[in-house]
Amino acid sequence: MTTNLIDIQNSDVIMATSNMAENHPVGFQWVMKAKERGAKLIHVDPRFTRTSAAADIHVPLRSGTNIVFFGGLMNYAMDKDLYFKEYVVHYTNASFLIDPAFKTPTDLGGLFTGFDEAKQTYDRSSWKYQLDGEGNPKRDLTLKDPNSVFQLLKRHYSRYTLDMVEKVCGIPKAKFEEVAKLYCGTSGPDKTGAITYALNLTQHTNGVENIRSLCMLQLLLGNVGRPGGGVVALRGHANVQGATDLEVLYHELPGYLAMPLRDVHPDLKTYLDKETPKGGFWTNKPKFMVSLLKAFYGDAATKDNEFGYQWLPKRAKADAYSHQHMFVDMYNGVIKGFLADGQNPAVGGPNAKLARSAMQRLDWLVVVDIFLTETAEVWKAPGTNPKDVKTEVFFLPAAPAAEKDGSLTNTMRVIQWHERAVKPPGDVRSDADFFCILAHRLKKMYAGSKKDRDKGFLAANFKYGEKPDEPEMVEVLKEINGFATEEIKDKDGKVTYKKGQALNTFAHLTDDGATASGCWIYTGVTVEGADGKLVNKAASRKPADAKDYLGHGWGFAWPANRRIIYNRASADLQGKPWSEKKKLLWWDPEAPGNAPDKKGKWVGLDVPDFNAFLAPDAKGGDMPFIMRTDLVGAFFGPLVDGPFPEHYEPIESPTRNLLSKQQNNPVAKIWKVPDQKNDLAPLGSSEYPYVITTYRLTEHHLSGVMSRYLPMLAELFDSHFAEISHELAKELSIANGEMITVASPRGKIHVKAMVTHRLKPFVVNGKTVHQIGVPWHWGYNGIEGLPGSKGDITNDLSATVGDPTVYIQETKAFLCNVKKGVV
Amino acid sequence: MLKTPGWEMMIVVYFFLGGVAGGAYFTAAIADNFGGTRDRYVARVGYLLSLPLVALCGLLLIADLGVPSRFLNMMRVFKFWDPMSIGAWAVGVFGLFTFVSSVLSFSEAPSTVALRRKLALIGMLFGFFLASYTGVLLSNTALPLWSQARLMGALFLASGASTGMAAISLILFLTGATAGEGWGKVKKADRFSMVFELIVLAVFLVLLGAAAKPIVSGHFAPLFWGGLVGIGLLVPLALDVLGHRAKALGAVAAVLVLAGGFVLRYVMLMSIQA
Amino acid sequence: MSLSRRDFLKVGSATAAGVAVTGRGVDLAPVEAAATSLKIKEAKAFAGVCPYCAVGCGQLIYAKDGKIIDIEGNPDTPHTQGRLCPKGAATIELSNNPLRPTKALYRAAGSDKWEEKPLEWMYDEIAKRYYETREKHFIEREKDKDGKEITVNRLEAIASLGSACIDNEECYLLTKLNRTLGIVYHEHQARV
Amino acid sequence: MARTLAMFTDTSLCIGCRACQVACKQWNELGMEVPEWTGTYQNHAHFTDKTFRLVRFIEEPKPNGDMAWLLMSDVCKHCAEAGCLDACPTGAIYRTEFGTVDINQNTCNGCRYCVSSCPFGVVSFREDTGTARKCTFCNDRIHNGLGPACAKACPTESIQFGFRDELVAKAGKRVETLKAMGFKDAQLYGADSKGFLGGLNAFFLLLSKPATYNLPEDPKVPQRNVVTDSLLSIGSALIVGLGALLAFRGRGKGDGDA
Repeated sequence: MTTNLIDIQNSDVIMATSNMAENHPVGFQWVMKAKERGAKLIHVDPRFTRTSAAADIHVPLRSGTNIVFFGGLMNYAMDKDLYFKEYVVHYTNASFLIDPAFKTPTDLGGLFTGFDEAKQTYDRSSWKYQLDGEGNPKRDLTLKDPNSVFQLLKRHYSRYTLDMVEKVCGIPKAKFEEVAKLYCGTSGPDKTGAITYALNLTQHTNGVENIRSLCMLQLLLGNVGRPGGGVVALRGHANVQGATDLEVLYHELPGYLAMPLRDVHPDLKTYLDKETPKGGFWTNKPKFMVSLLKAFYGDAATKDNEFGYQWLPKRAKADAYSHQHMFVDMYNGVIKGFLADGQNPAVGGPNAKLARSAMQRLDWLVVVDIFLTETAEVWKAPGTNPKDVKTEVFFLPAAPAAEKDGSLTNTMRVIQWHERAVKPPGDVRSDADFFCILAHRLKKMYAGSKKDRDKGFLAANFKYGEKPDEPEMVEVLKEINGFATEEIKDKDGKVTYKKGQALNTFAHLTDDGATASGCWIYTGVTVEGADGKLVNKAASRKPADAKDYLGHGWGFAWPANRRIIYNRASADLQGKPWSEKKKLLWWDPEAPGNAPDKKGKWVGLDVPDFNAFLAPDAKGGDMPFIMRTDLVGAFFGPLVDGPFPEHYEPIESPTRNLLSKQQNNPVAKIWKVPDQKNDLAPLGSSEYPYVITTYRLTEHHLSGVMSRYLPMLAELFDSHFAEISHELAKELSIANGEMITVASPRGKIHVKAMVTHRLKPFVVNGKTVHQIGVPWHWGYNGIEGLPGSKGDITNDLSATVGDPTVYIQETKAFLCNVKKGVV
Repeated sequence: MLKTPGWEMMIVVYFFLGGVAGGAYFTAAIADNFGGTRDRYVARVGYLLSLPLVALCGLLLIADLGVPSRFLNMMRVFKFWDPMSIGAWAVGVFGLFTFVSSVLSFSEAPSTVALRRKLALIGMLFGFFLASYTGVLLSNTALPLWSQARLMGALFLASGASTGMAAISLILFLTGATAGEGWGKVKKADRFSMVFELIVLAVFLVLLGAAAKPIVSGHFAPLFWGGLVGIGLLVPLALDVLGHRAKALGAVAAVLVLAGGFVLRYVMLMSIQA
Repeated sequence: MSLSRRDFLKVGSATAAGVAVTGRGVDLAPVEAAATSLKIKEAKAFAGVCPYCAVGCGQLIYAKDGKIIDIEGNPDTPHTQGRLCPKGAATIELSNNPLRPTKALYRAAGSDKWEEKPLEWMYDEIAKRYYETREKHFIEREKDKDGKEITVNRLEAIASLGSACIDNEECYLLTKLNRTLGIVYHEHQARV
Repeated sequence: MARTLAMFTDTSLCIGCRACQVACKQWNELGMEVPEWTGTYQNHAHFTDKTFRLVRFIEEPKPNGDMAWLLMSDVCKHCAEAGCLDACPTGAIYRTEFGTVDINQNTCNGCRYCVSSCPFGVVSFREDTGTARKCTFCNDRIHNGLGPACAKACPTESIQFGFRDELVAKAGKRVETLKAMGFKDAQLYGADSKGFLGGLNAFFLLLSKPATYNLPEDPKVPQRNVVTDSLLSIGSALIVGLGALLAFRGRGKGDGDA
């Protein structure tokens, strides 16, 4: 997230689009504190949840129509002149001029310029700025030019009217207007608003555009980089942030560096040329990439062998290897062996039935987890005869956090160290131990191999500390942080780093192999103290106080312990806070500069996410968005499915798209899977008439591995259930607590019906649309003597379809049928 | 949502026997002190009957606690406004009186007789207490019906008297000791108690009004009206009148009264706990 | 670590035996109060982080004789103030839980049961599977879109999934292991 | 007697997360129980011998179609005039120097009189120990300078722990604020020490009338009628006694005479 949970208390209006009270209760205390101060809470959610219960306004909207909602708000803000003009003009690309050839869906019936019907992709050559002589983007600070981003944006969202919002989202006009007035009121110097999101926005075939649309709204109202503002991304796992930073992801390398593509990145030079932008902080990318290669391959990585670049695997194409690709390819026999470490795809992933069938076709499966998950026992799945499953399964019991040292990065980018309180019991080992042990066994087997392809692996070090098979976690963190691979001297020949010394900042990384860093954004988390000992800042535990409400002494936030990123935007062009009420960072012309003869420095309540000594009047001194090539926030941001978010209906939808003739995201990913494993319900299907959304509960965790096996949590719900409205229950004469069958073209589940007033049917384009909600925590394993700890797998209903940019599935909005009883 | 204590059969029996014991002893005490010498037998029967019954009461009370030794915890404190606390003490004290009285009842030595009579007058008070405190205990909980029943103690006492007397008369009949005028006196006293019990019951219901629902309607109603009011009070009264000369009928009446007394405790306890 | 000062409330005379005011009535025997000794008093407190959602609540893990006896919030944590949600409050059952397997298990092809196996055996067998699969299916060179053969050093036959539930250091080691082996199916929960 | 401690549960801040319920269970090692279908998220339907903190979920659709989901973390009220304490025949239920009510498991004899004497249905009988159980106000924690486990865990400070006088003052202000914000039914429950049961040491701020939350409007001390009931019993004793006396007096004519 751009901000920090603590800072939410400074918001004037919080718009929760996620179910924050239920999924992040402890973070929600800051929302409650803001409310006690008089702030308003708006909750946008198809269901009335525990968050709605705490909200001033609950806005039920039909799942999958978020872009219409945010588009409607942007339209309202621009139409009523409620946007933060100065911020928008100077801190965003609103004033930039776009290639006249570029056209939006307003003109092209739901498509952007350059759609290739045959290839189902966009030719994006016209999605670009007009450049001046020096190759800099042309700007019109009056925002009047019809080709300016602002005018295009205005025209694009002019179709997202109050009526359209009511028709598509099912939000009564009056209610939407109330919300629009309230939230657009956070524009300007004196007020700020924060928007929270989670998987309610991401799990769609236009997930990325959903997020963009709320970011754009925040830019429009000047709510990014300012106290009480920001985009509050609420992540679901203890370390989903860290696992992403360290890129346990197919498409990138640690620190958000692209994973090489065969056809684009044949060698390191081409890679760096293609991947390094002309402007912004990413111009340092070569230093990050080379340092990463040094961290991987150590001394074997040299200038002459492209620092081992060729040892890295190259992807055959961009459209491959993601989670959903994985299980389709597994089902098709491409994948023979599979390691499931702390993840339970038999329950947790989309189209879980396909995932289970796919795993049952493996030669071997290794599961590392705390409990015997449904994945480990996939050969025991209902309707499976173990004899037919020829997969060898290896289960290794894993240790929970309390039984090992290590660090976790929370949703605020704060890296926090946890200590091992007790030794794991019996043969339980940490995941780290396993990875290193496996590496060492493989090294033995590959020892002496002359093959080029094995050299990289043989060069990679997996020994941290004295005991090879029991790695010292601090040593690993030091490698992630980065260290000098040789003595480093400054220009005066003074030694700045001795060989092996931890680096203090990513500013010191080099592209000549003198530094190694496993993840550049983490640099600074471990530094060498005055006594020459390693200081682990992730383990620092200084409470916050009146002088430092953001608690910089607690853990270490990447990058460089900045708690609110883009915080230069909290000051105006001249570097003064927009208002006294909303001060965070400002330019102090009297403060000592970065040289004895220089003066002036950015100071305030946070570490500047900016060059601390770059004066507001210097070049780029008034451009806060340093991670972007053009240093400004982007309204116009070319993704594979368009530079502006445009509404398309979910792949399975009860209604036609009222905004254009383009029903679905034209470039959405829909997998073809054999054996009817991924059938889809047609538009307005009579067989599957109801919208279904899946969700989580406070008392359970994800696929339930860390809750269904814990009596204290598992006993809090009687059984798996589906929430349905009284209206639908009446139509189908279903009583509260009665067993029902929920079916989709992929599968069906049997659950208890929880009939509630918290769900209401929507009126979409004049037609009543019922929506049901089903939590997805249950599976076929659990606690004996606690029947409710087991239940059918909700994800058996969802489909293998994905967002075109990140391939995330669409589990928040699809179609189902509901029948009384077990049928 | 209030919780019921789960006092079931064991306690029902305890409440019932406590009533019989108390009733029998006080009847004996009256007979001993105010009756003629020919009523001595009635007195002895009363004393000898109350002894095993109160002993049984103690056992039931202890058994209901699960761990017998826990009964001693009750002896750690004496809370004179707490029916449960003094009740526990009373069972013990009354037990002693029944024992002594029983022993003394075998002697006719004037001195002993004098002592026995005096003791009985004191023990009688505990007898009354044992018969009625169980009602007061119920009427001082937070539960509906019980907490609204101001006359629960009075009702249990009346029932204790009638059942105690019925028990004595039954033994007289079984031991063929109905020739003496004792039989008639007991019967007379019993009739009086029953009539009184009927009156108390009527007032009890009137005072309860709607709160009486659990006993006067619902599936406990037949037992209440039929078992207690009918078979337990009206029928025996009728029989006594008819059976003016046929003592067998009187004995049958006694049995019915005892049954009625049991039904009363059963209905009161179970109707809101079942 | 001592009990947090923020936790501490001066509650006056905290005597072990509560004064027994047993309502109306006299108390024949002195009524000793219920246990007032604190089970975590002799325990050592370790700094923990809640392993559930990504708020990352600071925890205090109280351990005694190699056993965790209590886990509660760390009041010093700036963004949580020592609060926990039900999952965080139940963390102790991740460690102290009879359902938790403490032996490595192997299930043979087509078998309907688990077999307990020594760790050494498991590690050797798993390494063997990795080795054999890699040797059999490794793609060293491949033609690019223009038909030019280039080095790709890719292994598609082994996939790796997870995890957002393991530590940063572990994520890094896993990434390093998978990537240096050539594995490209390399994913975790962030994708779903 | 030390200064009275209290828990103030402000339902206007409750998000129904049930952290209190689990934290209580964890600290007091209460053990697993099989849940029941209550039609909503609530479990269990009532306090049990293994659930001392219970979060109630009450759906209240408003006339205008809007929803209100009243969430409340319920607990033993630690009444100033406690029915359970008065009822206890062994002195196992006692009042601590902090004003809280606790049950000494060593001296409880399992008679269950307290169970039937709680106006809130809090006290529960535990079969395996054969004793009465209820919230102890984390007696071990408060005697060691710690707050109750539930109050410590509560993410939104809906459960506050402190000195009663201070909390009551705070609660009063909170009600005013809420009323000003338009919660016209906002009210305190059990805060007034001159009110019912002499005030509750675990008192509440409610957003609707007590009945909505399953709470009695005006709970009473069960033992209030002992005297009346006893006198009535004595009265009837005199009457039956008189009856018997008349029957036996002197050589009264009996059926025996032929």
